[in-house]
Amino acid sequence: MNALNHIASTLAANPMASNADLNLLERLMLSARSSDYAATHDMVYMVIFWLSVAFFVVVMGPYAYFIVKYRRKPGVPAQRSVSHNTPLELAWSIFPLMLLCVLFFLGFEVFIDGQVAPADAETINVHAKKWNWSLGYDNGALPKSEDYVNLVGTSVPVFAIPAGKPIRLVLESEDVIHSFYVPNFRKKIDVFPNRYTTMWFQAGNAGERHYVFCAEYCGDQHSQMAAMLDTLSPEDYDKWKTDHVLNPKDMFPADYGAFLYKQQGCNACHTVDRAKSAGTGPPWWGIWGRTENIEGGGQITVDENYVRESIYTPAAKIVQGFPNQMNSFQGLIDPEGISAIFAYMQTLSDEGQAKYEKDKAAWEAAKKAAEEAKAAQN
Amino acid sequence: MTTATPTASTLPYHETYTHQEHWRNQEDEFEGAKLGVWLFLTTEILLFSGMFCGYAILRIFYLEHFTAASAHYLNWKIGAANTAVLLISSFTVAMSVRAAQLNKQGQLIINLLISAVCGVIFLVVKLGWEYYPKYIHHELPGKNFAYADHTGAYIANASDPVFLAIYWVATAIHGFHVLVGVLLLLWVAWRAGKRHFGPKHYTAVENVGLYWHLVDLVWIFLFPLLYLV
Amino acid sequence: MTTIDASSGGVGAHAGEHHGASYLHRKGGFMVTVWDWATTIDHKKIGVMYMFATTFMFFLGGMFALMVRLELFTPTMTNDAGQIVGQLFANDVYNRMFTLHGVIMVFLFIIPAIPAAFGNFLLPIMLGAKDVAFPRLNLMSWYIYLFGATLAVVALIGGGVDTGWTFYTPYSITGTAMHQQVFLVTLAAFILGFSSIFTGLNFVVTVHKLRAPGMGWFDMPLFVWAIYATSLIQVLATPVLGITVLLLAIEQAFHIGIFDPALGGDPVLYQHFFWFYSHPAVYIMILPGMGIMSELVTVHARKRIFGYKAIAFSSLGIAAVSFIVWGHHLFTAQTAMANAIFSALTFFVAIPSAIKVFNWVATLYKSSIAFTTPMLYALGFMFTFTIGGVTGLFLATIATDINLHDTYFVVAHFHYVMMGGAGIALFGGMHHWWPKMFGKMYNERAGILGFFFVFVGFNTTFFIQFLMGSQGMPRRYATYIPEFEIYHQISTVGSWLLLIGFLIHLANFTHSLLKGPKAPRNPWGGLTLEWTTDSPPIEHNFHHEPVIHHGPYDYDDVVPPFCDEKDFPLPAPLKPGAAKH
Amino acid sequence: MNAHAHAHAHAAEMPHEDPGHHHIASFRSLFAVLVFLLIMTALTVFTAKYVHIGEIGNLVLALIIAVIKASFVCAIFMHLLHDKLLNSVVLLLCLSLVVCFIGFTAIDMTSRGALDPTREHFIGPPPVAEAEINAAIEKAAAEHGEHATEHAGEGFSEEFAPPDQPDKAAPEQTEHH
Repeated sequence: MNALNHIASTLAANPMASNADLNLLERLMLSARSSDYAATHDMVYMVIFWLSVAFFVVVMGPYAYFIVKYRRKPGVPAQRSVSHNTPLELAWSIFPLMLLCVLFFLGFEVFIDGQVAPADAETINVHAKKWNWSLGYDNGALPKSEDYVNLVGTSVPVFAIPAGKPIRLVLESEDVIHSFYVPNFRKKIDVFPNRYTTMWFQAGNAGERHYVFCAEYCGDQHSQMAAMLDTLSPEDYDKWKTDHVLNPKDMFPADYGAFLYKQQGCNACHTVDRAKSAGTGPPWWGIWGRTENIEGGGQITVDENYVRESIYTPAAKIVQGFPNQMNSFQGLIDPEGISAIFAYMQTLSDEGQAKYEKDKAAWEAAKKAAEEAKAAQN
Repeated sequence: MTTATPTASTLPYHETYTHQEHWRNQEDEFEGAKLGVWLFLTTEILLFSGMFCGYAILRIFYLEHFTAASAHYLNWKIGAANTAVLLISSFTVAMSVRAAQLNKQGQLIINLLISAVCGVIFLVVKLGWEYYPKYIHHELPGKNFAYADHTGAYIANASDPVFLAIYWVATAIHGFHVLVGVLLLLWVAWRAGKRHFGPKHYTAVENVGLYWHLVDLVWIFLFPLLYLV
Repeated sequence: MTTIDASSGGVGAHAGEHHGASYLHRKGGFMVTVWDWATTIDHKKIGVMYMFATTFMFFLGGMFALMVRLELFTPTMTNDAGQIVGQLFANDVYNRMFTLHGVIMVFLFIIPAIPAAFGNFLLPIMLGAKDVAFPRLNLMSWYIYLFGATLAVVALIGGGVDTGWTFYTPYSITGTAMHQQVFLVTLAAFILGFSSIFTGLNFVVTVHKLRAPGMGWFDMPLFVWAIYATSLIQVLATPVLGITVLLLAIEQAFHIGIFDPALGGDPVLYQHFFWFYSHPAVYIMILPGMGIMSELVTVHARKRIFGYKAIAFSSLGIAAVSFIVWGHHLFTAQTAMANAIFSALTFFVAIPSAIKVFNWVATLYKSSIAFTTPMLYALGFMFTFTIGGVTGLFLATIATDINLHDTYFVVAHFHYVMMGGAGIALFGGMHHWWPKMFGKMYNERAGILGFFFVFVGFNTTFFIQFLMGSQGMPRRYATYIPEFEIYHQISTVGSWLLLIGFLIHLANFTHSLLKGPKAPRNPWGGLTLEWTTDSPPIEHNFHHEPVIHHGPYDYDDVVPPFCDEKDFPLPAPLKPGAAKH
Repeated sequence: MNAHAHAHAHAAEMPHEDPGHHHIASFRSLFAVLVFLLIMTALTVFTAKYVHIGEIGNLVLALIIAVIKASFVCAIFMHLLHDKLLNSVVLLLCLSLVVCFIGFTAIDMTSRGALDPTREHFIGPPPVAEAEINAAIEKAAAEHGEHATEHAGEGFSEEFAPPDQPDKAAPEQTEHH
């Protein structure tokens, strides 16, 4: 039996979340169950499943029997039989209808109490942008660079959520329709550019990590638009929120640039690996100072002005061979962020890496010295 | 005054017309053609239902803005005049069907021509007095909306381009259907001139008449919804 | 009274000398034949032209499906060196492929295939008429279809579209989707809509006005009932697609703000417009398949259909209910009130389909089943369509649909109903009426071999997707998390089996066209009117106007035309006092 | 439907007689309908301009008058009264679908805020666009001073990002480029 269990668990999606309490059949069909709503949903799912199996057997049983019994034998005619039987026909119309009404009320009832968030739920604003999710906590906490996980060909942010406390999401999109889908919570809601939508969930036990997918087709990197939710105990969650409040002042510019590279979703299209693998946008390795020829003729060298212009109005100059798909980051990255991105870009070459180590070390030393001086003062 | 029995060659076309060979008789063919046209009219009604649904939903979003926009941008007098023109043309088309049934060839052609002329008047009034001035003042839908009322009496609100979008698209599609109706009426009038239609055979007059009445029906709904309310 | 005379040739009559030439008879050299076919108003020629065109479109759309499945064989991952591996096509190319797979299969194959190809060919003959009500309009809708199809292919060559076959705004009208051929494809959909409307209109008038004398509404074959219900939906639903696509094209060209949220419109409004047509459209796809099913089951089981009126009225029932349930495509976009209403109404759609399946299974009771290729397809249809219907329950209940919406569960459900339903019924119908349409038999063993490949391949490809979908694998993904790799690999292998099955059928039919043996006039012993005329039928279908003497499925009392008593024995006649059923 | 032969086999071909008695509308009835329609048009204009019973009230009143006018056109001008019932059934089927289409869509659109008020909040153009429109108006008024005939259509800025915070009232200033 445990062989079957083993196969089922390898087949189960998202092994990072425990699906201990799922039986074998559920493990084959459903991903991990990580909230009370998910439990009620699975109950409805299994009711429909067993109803379907029963319906299938009721129909396919006689079907198989008739096929075997009434095979055509040469010279033997088909026997006469009744060609319509009103009571039977009424029965197999009314009875399924009653079953379906039960299904409707079951499904609707579970759906409705999954719709309205409890009053004490903490609100998080979800901002969907072409091809990345960003959760806005009330104190502006953001995942750090090292909180990004390598998944589906890009690096994906990991956000924190408290275990056992209801969370109410208020979702809005910046460009097209997306859809915030967490399989482990069995919840999904579309995200629109012209009106807010809401969804709430209450994560079960701490320590699990849940996928977040985009379920409404939204263009090129639709499959790369994922995120992860880390369930922390309420205390860890508060601690996570406080120490993830970034202020760029005390970060080394190139590191802040690297953080913005991931947080603003540049990683979805611009790769930074040494092999310059293809992406929707030009690869950034060795980009600083490179001359690129522009769509429609002309050449530019990559410098501060070109990068700033491409961030605010990407369609102005497009590098040849790349589609004009970049959204404007107008109002999303402040000038300090822009200069941090310049610093990060400059580190993306062999000599750049060497210079980055040297400068970083110097900056660290200077910072430590400044702190000792301040400590010594008071 | 009995004349020699008219030989087949001298009889007008509508007397000698026989139904197409895959039909069983004349009556079936006439009824079949009418049913076909009625089905086509339902597709036209459903086409315009898309416009009415768009109007209804966007009106739900911007209730008062639409009333203000309609009062400001549209001149109901022109709308009322156009409605009257279309109603009269509907009447003359019904008269032309009656004339065909009573074999009054003269009346048939006159009525068809009056209807076609009314259709043309409708189009001219729409293009001249409504579309062109709006085009000049940039009261266009969506992005190319740049209206600026010099007298400052009317503060445009953000949903005006949406109202104008519904106005322009609905009346343009309706105008196109009026144009097609006028061409059909002229085609039927030309055939009537060649004595194609008579009590035994007036299918084309009947069906073009039905199409024209539908165009009038749609305008009966468009006029109050866009111009008045 | 068991007179068999169907007044055209009769049993064993002078079969050799038939004064009319078959409709396939070439009237002259190559150019004359081409001109004859290009300007024909004969419903049979138009039906055959539609069949070849839609089969070509099926293989074109299928080729895209295979490429989509190939790309999904391996997930795209960044290896430790930071390089992206496992990507056959760039995301953008993948998006175009699944969009074109959708557009071609929906607008160019499955909506026109059964109604236009088989409906055009068989409806007039089954009604005993010489042709459809408006033959010239029929030819015009063929050319409209051709024009729309070329527009779609031109858009495809020009780079194709990456918005999904649903063209949801605002993605389809902003960003890079703008200058790709979205305008061209929406125009093609607009034009193809008219071809569908005119075909439906033609059939409704034909059924009302051109039935043979003596053929009441309940003497018509059930295939005609299904085509009648389909034509009603085509006439009443397609115009809304026309206005939706027209508004989308205008929205693109002039940026008016009806659907574009940035200019004040609302994308959910577009979804309502689109699905008001597209849900009835999925019933345009399945109803003709059900019509073919009723014919196949009765002829090859040689048994009167069980519950004729139930099946006839359930076709109309499906047509009626199909117009008020479109909201179940918007469960995650709508408000709770609309969800409740649409979920409740959606359950009413399940009843007529269930009734049909019960009646087909009941028809097999005390029958005599011959396992010919068409019958195998009919039995396969019952299996796959039951699974398709049953999984629809998961998607009609709101709670489960919120989890399953836009996942591979939905992909599996609609492939089970469209491919496993209409597709398999179409191949069964092709084999069933091939001798009648072309006068040539196909090779039975090759047909059965092809069936097994198709059936096994289909179930491997799509059943595994149910499991993947309910575990949360979203739809339209170019890559996926590694946990789903095994599922995708099984599904891709299944798609190769499907390909082999279709190639076997293609070879079987081409061989039969070129060197197939001459087909008898009634190879399966059917009782409907198309089996009373020659195969291939003569220009005007019948030598003399057929008069109806027996119902379409009276196998207990009538020996089928052109068949002798030995092969088709009749059961013992009723004892005088027995109850008349 | 069962096996016995159909006793009442129709005669193969109905004798070729007058193609059925088609109803011919009298001049008086047609003219009366025309006059009635013109009066109703005048009525609807009058009620719209002078009778104020609220937004919805006026809308419903105008629709009722339009439906009355439409039914007269259908019944008499389009001979539906004297035609086969099938044509009327086709028309009613179509109208019921139109009502279904608009009705169900309206149900979704009007019940947006029912369960959760945030879903009612409309991020769309109203709050932001007003600033653009007023800016365009001042600019146009200024240019009007120098009798500029043609002014470039800059009523709307190219794209306006929705405000970041749901409750931030002041519209965000987007630079014009």
